[in-house]
Amino acid sequence: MTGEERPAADDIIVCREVHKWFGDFHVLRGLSITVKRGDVVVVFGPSGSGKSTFIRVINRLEEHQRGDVIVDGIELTHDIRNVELVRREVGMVFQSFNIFPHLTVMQNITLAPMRVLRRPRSEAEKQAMELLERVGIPEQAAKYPAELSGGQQQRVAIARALAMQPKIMLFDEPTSALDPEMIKEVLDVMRELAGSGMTMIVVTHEMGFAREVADRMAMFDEGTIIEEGTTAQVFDNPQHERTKLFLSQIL
Amino acid sequence: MTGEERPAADDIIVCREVHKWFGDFHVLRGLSITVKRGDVVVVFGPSGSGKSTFIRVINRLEEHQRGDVIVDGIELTHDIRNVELVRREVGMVFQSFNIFPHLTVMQNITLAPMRVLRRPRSEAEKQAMELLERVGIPEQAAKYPAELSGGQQQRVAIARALAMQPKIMLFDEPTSALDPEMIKEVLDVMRELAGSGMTMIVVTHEMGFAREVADRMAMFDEGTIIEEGTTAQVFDNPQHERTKLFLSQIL
Amino acid sequence: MRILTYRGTPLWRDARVLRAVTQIVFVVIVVAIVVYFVRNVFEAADERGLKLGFGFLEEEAGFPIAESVIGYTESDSFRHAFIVGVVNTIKVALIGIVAATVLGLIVGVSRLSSNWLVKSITSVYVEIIRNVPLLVQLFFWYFGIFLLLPVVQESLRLPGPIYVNNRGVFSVWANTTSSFDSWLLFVLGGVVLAVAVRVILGRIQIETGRNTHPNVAAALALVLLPTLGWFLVGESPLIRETPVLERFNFVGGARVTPEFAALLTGLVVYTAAFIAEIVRAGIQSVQRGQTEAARALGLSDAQTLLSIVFPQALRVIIPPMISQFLNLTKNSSLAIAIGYPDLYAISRIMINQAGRAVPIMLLIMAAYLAMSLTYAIIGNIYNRRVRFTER
Amino acid sequence: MTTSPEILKPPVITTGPIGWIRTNLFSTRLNALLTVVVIALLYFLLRPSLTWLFFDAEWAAVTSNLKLFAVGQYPSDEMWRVGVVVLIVSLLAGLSWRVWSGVARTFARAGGVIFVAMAFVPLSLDSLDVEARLWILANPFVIGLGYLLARVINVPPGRLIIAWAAAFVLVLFLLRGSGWMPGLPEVRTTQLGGLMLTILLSVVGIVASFPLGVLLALGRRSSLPAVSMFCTLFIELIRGVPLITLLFMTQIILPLVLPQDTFLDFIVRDRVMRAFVAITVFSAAYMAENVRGGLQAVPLGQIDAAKALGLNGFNVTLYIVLPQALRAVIPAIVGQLITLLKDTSLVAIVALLDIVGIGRSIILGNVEWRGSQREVYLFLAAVFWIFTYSMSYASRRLEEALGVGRR
Amino acid sequence: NGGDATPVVQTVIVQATPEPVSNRLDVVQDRGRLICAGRTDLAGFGFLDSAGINRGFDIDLCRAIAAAIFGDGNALEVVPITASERGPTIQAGEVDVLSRNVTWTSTRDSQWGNYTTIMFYDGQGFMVPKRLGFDSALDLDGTTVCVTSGTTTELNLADFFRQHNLDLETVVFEDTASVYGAYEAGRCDATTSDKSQLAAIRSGFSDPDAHVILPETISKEPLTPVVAHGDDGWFDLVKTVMWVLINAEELGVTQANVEQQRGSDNIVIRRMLGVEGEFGQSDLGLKATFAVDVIKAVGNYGEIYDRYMGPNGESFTLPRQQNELWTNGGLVYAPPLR
Ligand SMILES: Nc1ncnc2c1ncn2[C@@H]1O[C@H](COP(=O)(O)OP(=O)(O)OP(=O)(O)O)[C@@H](O)[C@H]1O
Ligand SMILES: Nc1ncnc2c1ncn2[C@@H]1O[C@H](COP(=O)(O)OP(=O)(O)OP(=O)(O)O)[C@@H](O)[C@H]1O
Ligand SMILES: [Mg+2]
Ligand SMILES: [Mg+2]
Repeated sequence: MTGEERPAADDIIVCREVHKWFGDFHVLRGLSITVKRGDVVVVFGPSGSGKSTFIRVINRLEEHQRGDVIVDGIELTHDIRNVELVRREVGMVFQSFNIFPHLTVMQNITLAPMRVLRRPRSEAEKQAMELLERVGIPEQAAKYPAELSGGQQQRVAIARALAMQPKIMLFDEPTSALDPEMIKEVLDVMRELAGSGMTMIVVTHEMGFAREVADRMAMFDEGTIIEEGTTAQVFDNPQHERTKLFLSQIL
Repeated sequence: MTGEERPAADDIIVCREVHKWFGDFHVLRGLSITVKRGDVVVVFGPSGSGKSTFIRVINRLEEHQRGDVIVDGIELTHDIRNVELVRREVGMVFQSFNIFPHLTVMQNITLAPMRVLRRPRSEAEKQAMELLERVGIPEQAAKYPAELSGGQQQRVAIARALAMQPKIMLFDEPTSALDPEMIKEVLDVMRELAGSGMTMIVVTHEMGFAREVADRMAMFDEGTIIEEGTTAQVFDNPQHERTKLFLSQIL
Repeated sequence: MRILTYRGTPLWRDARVLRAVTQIVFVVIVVAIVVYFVRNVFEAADERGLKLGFGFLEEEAGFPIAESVIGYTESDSFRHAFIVGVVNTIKVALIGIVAATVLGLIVGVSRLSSNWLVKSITSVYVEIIRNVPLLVQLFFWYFGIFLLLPVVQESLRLPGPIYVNNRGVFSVWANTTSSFDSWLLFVLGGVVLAVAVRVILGRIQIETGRNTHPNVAAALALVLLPTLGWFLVGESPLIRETPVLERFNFVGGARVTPEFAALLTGLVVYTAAFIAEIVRAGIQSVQRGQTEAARALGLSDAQTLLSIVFPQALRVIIPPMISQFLNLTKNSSLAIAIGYPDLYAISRIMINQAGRAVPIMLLIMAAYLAMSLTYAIIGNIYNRRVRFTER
Repeated sequence: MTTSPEILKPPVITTGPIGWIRTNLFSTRLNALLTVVVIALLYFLLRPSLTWLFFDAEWAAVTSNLKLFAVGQYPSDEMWRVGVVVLIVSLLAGLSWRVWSGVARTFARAGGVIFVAMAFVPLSLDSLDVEARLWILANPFVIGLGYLLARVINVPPGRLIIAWAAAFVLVLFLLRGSGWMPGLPEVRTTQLGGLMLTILLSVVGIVASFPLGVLLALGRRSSLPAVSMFCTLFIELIRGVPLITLLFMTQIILPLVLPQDTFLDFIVRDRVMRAFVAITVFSAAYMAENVRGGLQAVPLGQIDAAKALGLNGFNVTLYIVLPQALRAVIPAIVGQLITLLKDTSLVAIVALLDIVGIGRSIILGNVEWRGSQREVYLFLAAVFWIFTYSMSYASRRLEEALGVGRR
Repeated sequence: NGGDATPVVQTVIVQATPEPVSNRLDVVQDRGRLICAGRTDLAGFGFLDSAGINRGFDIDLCRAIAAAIFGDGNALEVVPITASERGPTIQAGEVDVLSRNVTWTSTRDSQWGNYTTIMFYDGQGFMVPKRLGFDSALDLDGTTVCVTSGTTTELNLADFFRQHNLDLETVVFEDTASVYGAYEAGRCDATTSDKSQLAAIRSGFSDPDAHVILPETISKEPLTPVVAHGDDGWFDLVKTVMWVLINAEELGVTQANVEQQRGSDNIVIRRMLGVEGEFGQSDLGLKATFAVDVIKAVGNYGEIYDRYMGPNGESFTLPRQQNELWTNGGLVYAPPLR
């Protein structure tokens, strides 16, 4: 990385001029952002602006084609070992839960620690129970996902991601498939997580949550971040017309 | 029916000690009710209390196993002719519309008059148009159900039932699958129908409608009617704790 | 006011009576037709001097059978000949099912490959094979491929040695000696030990997280014990038997006839195309999000496929797969076109030589129905298990 | 940054031929390896196959017997009837193109192209004489005529379905003729052969098995245990045995089971009809299962609603259940037709002269063609492939069309 | 009620019980054509030409019968059947004549139907590639032999090897062509069949001289048209037509000269052609001159033979040997027509 400034020690995610195309379609158009260790960044913006794609680039569910993505000092390239390393450090929670329906809640959570980290079962299960308590559903451990409500499933998904003890958690609209009561359950868990000092990138339009929890916010539009700043700045003093307009629409 | 009092001339539906089991499960547990000609009876109660089953027993979509059900002087027994007679006198509207998707609106309405009553097509279609006007969608006659909104479909269902010129109309939660605007459309049609003197049994939790239109109300719980009386009585002076509780919850 | 009551219901309007009467009439008609048919058969048989009994099964068959798993000579009974056919059918069906499943899995997964070439070739394979009658394919395999292999004297020699010619594939094989039985004990011991080691070490690995190398240990057990036994039992328990070209043919060793090979190839290639489609649909039925979630958790591609995708796909795949197994078994009756002595082919010879068309037809039907029933039972057991484990 | 960010072209490496090759052939190390292996394999398999196909194969066994493959022993004097039958189908195809477009258009156009190609195929006139070529060449024009006709006069889809049904009956009548019609002498079933027999057996088999299958499916779902048990037993019995044993059964046992010298003799004494019985019964069992799937897809509420209107059981089934069930089942029935078309080849094993039987007879009965096994079987495979692949294409399109369709 | 249905069923059964076909000639005449079971896949005996016409030695025998009855050899429907169906087909009376190279054996005679007249004397032999250097069937110990299933051939083969204590491996096919296909490809060291077929097949090989037919004849295979049991008149008719074919050759009456021969002064010829005298035509229900029609339609026995298997035969060439007329030292012999 000659000629470019090295990321500071507490910059846990650095994206520089990231471009991505789907075929001919230019999704990410020179996107740059730096996330500090322990920060909670809320990402928002109109549909199709590339928020999900951005998040998926960070743990390389998608490849970017130009620019640099450096996660905890590991640059994402075609080196498959780097991809493996990054995926262990980054947990991800999806809009549609993606809980494994053929495994019990307990098996959902212990699968990766046992297979990837080679944790002994007893240890993995102990940790899983702690996590289930943390997300508030210890009594559901033996059930299958189909027996859980949406909110419970999403909490399992969070526990599952946390079981890998990631340094960073990515959330892609974690509550948009949920009913109002359930949204609260899930946001509570995320609030607690943010409080514990986890670095988080959250795509969400729950602005109440953002105002309360986020350190910084980033407004996406047409494949770039058109506005980025502290929560207060963005809410109270947005620089761009687009941001103002968008915020006025969703608040 | 020696030893039992005969129903009065204007009792159009008489149920006496009706029992029904689904396998081992006792759904209707000695239910008795009498409906007078021209009355609008609103039936309500918690889910699973047997409201739908009761309504379906009245036109023998379900068989009861003990007790008497007499509809317009016809006792429902294993006599298939009686079943036929009763079904001609009773129209039914379902929660899920159950419009025939492979037939146009017009064909939906004329099918039964032509096949069961052997009306000539021209006559059946003339009557159908009148009914469509009555329910407010004459312009939809040639369309297929999939092209209609839920409220329009439910109105077609009402017109379809009316085309058989029934003496009694049964409604099983006719509005619970509809969006708010559409609920109004359908309730308006039902209101008009009640005004015209039709005998109606309506399972609904639209209490505004009930208060305005119903003559009597019946509260179901665990397979029997625990409270029955005039609308005013039930609303303003319910006798049972269950009724009070239930009403307070849904109002 | 008039009341139509219960007691007045005449029988012909009572729903219960009507149901009963309808069924009785139905049964009577069915039985009458069957009785009529059977009587016709007896009459016709009488008139034409056909015999309908099964007694002939004990008579000497007299005709040769080209290959048999269980041993057969012309002087054996018709009954034995029939059993030879059944066993031959089961043999080709079982091997065919295993091979077709493996091939079908590979092709099905390949159809979803990100490699365009692999994807297109497997698609072409599936689209061609599924759309051409199996009978035509069998003729092609047998007459167009297997019989056009070199003649015996010019056999292809593969390492082993394995000889390939149009009389089949001849391979080295091992013959047992008197000490074989004792050695077999060692082998069994090795298998038991290996399984035990694999299970125990596997469990330890899961419980403690330490890599205990369960597969390596099991493999060692599997190899060591029989090897030990080999030297302990004294005389070598197996001696190598190499096929040698005698005057007309290879003698000794193991052999696969071209008829069997062609039938098997035809059935496997044909059925695998259908299985591939089932596998593909099954895998596609697993939502993309599942794979992504697994990836995001850091599971490798193989782990994702094995512990996330396959278990979910299997629920969709198994039931239609079982019906493909049944199809394969039934299709093996086309063996008759290319000279493999399966159940149906032998039955037809029996009809000719014994002249008992009716009883033999009944035997054929019974045999196939028994096999279908077996598949149905397996399918039901699987369905029940899935239902229990799902929720 | 007030303006939208620039939209850039993707890097060359990811688009164009290079990008295509990279992403589709060499995206990972495994894929690269696979690509190389597959190319090598293709080279070693395809090269000898293609060499044989284009330089060594002797197609005379096929080209000299085209008439046999097409119609078997159909009398030469009566060949005009086959021509007329094909023309009728072409005309209806043209009409359907205009009325239904979609799948029908694809087929009508493809048909036209194939006919033109056949008419001008560079074979000696001995194999395909001028008269036959003219008959074939008439078809594309008739297809066009049908299309134009439907533009001029309005043909409602319902009528067109009736026309197809009527044509079906007419075609059977034309092909068979009858003893008493001057100009249309009877053609015996044993003279129907080749591709024509293959198609007849499967199409007539599907049509005949349809009502039987519907009855069996309804019976299986009947609330009367005796009826449902019998139907289930029958269906599973038939599905449990190979078609070939059924074919053999009907050839040998049917004449024993049925009475002799009655009106049933047209079955008892006719080998083709007996095979046809086997195919129909076999197909009906599978049809029943398909229809049952459709019946299960009809929501119970539909039946409740119909009963509540006072329709009796028969009318509920006829007007409410069956129309909905059958519509859902159309693609499955096309699928079954495809299977049946392939399965009819088994009649060759009971010595019927369908296209496979003809192929066998040509190879076996004539010393000069015995060396042409491969060519003949490849030809048969190609013929079947064209028919079944195009039908499965149609079935997929139909499925899409019905999936979004509302009726 | 189920009980009282039984009598109804019984009356139905009684009424529907078929009357036996008492007079097949009437049936055939009513129908307007003869139905004959044959085959389409055996060179020389029954095959399809490229116009789709079924032809061959066996088929011409049927044609002769059709000509005798209708004066038209084309009033004939040939139904191809498989070997396994021969018995049931003729037993059921489904066809009028079975002429699909059937070997006459005593069991079949008692079970299948009435065997008319031996029209082709055959015997089972072996064919082997010359390069294997066999001289005798007894050398075949340990060989693989290809054979057709469900035939007497298959049984004879087994008997022969057992009797001589020879080791045998068989490959069995449903149809003869597969047998020879497999043999030619080298799947088997030898093939066995009726010698006529072996010769036929040999002549079709690209190099006929590379194969030899071994001298042993291990069975008698008299090939004979069959009719169903139970109709003597029909049985006689078919036999008589066959005799006409043989006698015609003996008397030198051919397709070409049959019209002239009506004016012959040989009383035997005149009688046969119905010019004078009677040899049972009217008893059989045939025209006095049916023999003329027969010979016009197919020629005499020798002509039929030569058409398919003679020196320039359509299918192959097979010396007549035992199928020569008795007058030439062969076995073909028919009762006199008088
Ligand atoms: N795999 C893909 N192939 C092609 N285009 C894609 C793919 N995934 C996403 N896109 C397109 O890229 C654009 C950005 O998608 P993305 O999902 O990142 O948007 P988003 O901001 O998350 O929107 P939303 O709020 O709707 O989730 C969209 O136009 C989408 O259609
Ligand atoms: N066909 C059936 N077989 C078995 N149980 C049934 C059947 N139909 C209904 N039930 C059971 O009978 C009970 C009463 O059902 P019913 O539909 O009459 O209740 P309901 O009062 O209409 O409730 P809801 O308000 O939910 O519609 C329920 O517990 C239901 O599960
Ligand atoms: Mg998104
Ligand atoms: Mg309800």
